[in-house]
Amino acid sequence: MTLWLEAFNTDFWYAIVGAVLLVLALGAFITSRQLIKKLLAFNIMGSGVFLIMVGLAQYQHGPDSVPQALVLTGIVVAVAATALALVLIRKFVLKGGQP
Amino acid sequence: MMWFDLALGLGLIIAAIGVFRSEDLFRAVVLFVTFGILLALTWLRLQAPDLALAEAAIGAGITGVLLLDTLGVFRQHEQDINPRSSSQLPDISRQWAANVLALIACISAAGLLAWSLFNTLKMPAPHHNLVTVVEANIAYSGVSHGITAVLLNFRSYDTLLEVAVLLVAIVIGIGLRERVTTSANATSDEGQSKLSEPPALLTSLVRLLLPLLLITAIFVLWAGSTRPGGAFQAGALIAAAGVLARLGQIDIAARVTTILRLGLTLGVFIFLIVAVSPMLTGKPFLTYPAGWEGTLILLIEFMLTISIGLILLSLFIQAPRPRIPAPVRNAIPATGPNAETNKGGDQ
Amino acid sequence: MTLLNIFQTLFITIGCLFFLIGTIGLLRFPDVLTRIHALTKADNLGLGFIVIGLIPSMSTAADIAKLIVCWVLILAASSVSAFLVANQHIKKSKEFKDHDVV
Amino acid sequence: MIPLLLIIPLVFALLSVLLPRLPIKAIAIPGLVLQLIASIQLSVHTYKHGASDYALGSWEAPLGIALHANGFTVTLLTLTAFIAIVCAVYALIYLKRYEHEQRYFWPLFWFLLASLNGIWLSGDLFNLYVGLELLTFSAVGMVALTANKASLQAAIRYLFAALLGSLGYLAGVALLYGQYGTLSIQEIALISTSDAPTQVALALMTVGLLMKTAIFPLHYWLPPAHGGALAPVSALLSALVVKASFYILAVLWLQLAPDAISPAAAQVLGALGAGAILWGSWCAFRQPDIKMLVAYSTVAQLGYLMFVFPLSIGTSAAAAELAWQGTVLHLLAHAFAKAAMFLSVGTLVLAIGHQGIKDLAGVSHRVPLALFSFGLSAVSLMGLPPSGGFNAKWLLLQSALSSGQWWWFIFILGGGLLTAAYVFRVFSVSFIEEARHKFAPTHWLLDVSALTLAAAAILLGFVSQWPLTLMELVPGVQS
Repeated sequence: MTLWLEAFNTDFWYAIVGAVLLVLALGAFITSRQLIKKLLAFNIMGSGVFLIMVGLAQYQHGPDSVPQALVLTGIVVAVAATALALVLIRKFVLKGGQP
Repeated sequence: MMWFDLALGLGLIIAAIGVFRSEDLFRAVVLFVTFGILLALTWLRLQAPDLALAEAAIGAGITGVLLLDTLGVFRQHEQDINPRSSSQLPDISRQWAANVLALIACISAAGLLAWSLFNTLKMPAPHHNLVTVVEANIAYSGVSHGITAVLLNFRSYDTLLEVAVLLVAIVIGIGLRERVTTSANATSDEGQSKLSEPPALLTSLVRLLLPLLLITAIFVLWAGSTRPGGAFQAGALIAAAGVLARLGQIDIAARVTTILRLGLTLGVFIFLIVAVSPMLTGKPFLTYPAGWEGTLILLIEFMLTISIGLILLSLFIQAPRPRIPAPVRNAIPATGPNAETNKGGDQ
Repeated sequence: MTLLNIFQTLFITIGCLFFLIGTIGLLRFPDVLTRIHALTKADNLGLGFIVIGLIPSMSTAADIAKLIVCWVLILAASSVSAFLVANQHIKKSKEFKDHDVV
Repeated sequence: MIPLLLIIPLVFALLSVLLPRLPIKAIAIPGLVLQLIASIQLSVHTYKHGASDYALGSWEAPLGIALHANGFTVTLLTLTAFIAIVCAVYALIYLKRYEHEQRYFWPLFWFLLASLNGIWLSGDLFNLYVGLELLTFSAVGMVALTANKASLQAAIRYLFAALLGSLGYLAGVALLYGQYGTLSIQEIALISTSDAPTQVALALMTVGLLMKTAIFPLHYWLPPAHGGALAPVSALLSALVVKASFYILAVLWLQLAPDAISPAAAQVLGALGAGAILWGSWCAFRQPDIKMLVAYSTVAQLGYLMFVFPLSIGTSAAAAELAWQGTVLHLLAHAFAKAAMFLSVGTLVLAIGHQGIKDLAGVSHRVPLALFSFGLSAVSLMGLPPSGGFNAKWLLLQSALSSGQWWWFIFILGGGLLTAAYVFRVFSVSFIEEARHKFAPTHWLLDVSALTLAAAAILLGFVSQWPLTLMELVPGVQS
């Protein structure tokens, strides 16, 4: 317990939050039947991973621009994925599929 | 400030749970945008203002707009064409299987992550420390802001591929969209976009905001070399300006012309040219000639901003929408080899 | 604590109170129009107080200008969006009346 | 030399986005030939001088991203270039009837090649993530190309599965970076330990990559995506795309952190592979639709790739080497055979106009060449001599025997029999004399390209030494 309190800092706290988000979003991704909800869960899961990435690295050695740059790339890839999924879902719904 | 962090972290989790639990999609999307704003705050707390900017502009902004637009399309579509059928009732056994699967996945993921994080607390700091390596080399990178140096010099290959990813998304977007417009005649497209005349108040606000947004975008781009900012955030701002302009009915060409294609590919094209040219003098791919790093990075970032802005904007504009059935359409029969599939398509 | 500090604290507290009142109004008022009323009026006022409270801690004139620009932009954005929401609401309720649903 | 393999596909991708009405024939084939020459030249260079590194932007890893060319890499590069060129010839003819689709096929095709080459060459964990996303997006786009309801549904399912897999992989990368402070695979391989964060990272990455490789029971997305796509797209997806995530998995397990892997975990992966062979074959046997049969056959054949883990982790060096060689040969033989199979099935379907296996009656008379290619590729898939598939299975069997893991022996042999069962369903119908449908004439180039690949799968049986000699330069399972 003392170990936890000593080593605990802001960066580590957000890494934990990221892990919680990742787990919750994973569950939501699997259970939800609506494609849009799945997409939202994917985005939140991604945010969880990004928080782990930055939080954990900065916990080890302070502000680090490398994971921040990686996450910036990750955010852009995630928005591209979201946009692509939305394009496909919209087309699918227009063809009579269920969202 | 620990209490603030505690509250912010819990706020993120609560917002996420709200997204997952809400039955209404609109509500879920609004909560998701709230989540994005909280996340932007979180990045500030993690001393990552670049990510805060990107999250606010790209994560919450553009994603939110795309999602809301999609919901609007669904609403329109369901009312006009496809009322909810009773066959849509959930399949109970499948749902149970999914629940059990999710429970197992969640418990194992939670266990693994908890074990890993708990052990991290006991570990010594890692062997490598890229922070010092970046600091030692940033003087040779041509920029003084660490993240820009990583994105456009040290790891510029990632960025090149990343813009290619964006490009693939828009190529698919255009590919799925054009099929609609080729069989529809121009008037039905016009009719759709003029469905509701925007209030004059909105139009005038948009006219006021557009130049401001563009100036901000240029500032964010230029700031990137010395402080938080850069091509991706600036590109998102340009896209936001475009979306606003479209909401305010300021006409933006929705047609895929060669000029648009040029704009979409410009960023990668210039990037590739700059990356390949040192190979002529025997230097490795993606090397900047000494002394020219700063200038070339700014050039690439400028072109990337244009391309990213156009790509994000086009993903909004080109996304498939239902066509309003116009009586004129029957008068002009669809022709060409794809006529059959086109007709069956989007009615 | 200097006089300036007291002045700042006072203004920011008043601003926060207005935000609180606006939020209570948003939650408690019965329909769309009154909710918009609570939100826009109270929040814009609260924001104004907070901006005034913050101005003394800015170091340069440019920073002060930025703060004021933020305020003006938020005022413009919130009033226009409030107008749009209200407009949509009135249109919708008219449609409902035509169909004798309400 | 190395970066050319990235630049060529990227330049052609940009050209085909920019000028969609370009005379494709005049552009695509020279580009592909160029790529093939570049990859062969790199192979020769690697053969003569051994593995080589390339520091992009003159920044050495860990700060920059290193490209890495070894025997395995160059084999995969050449394989990609070869299959791409044959599929492109096929696509040029096949897509003539899809005027709209082919304008978007070519940019996606080139981006797909760029990402594949990028993945084979990359020595950086995060760069592999970006490469995987580029690969996923272009593959999903190709599945959605025809934009009918079924293909869109398949594409959405594929996209979601692949995105979930990527996030699992990325979570692992995050943990590894936190643990080691670097992203370079070679650097981590030097210092990796078997502590909790490393093992958790590997577990997350493995699940993610299994999802992307469509290993049973995470294969649910593959059959509709591969079975529903256009013939040249299915060929590329089954032959190359699923192998990319397997390649990364193999690098992680055998090169990045071999100490962190327990033999028990390897046995679990082997069991998944066995499950894939049984379940995939059973489903293939029951499919009424020929394209779905071939797609389920991919699910089954991917199972063999998993045997490399139990056969090479915790076993003798000799067994491990045999397993590794067998797996590489299987990867190559399956790539050739499955591409050939999808292309020949595409021709058959084109000739009959239907996809049902029952509709195949009479094809042995009317479309003999396509059926012949189908048969040749089936020989390799079943593992009959002389073929690449036979040599691969032979090596795997030997490895199973010498490591004393007889239970894998049963599955390797049994898989061949199961393959025979579903393939003969096709043959039993196709030799029926009277046809149920009219036959449309097909272009001779379609037959030639399918035949080329099928012949390559057989010929691999005679020249297995070539890739295996190159392979000795591979790190990981090294003799």
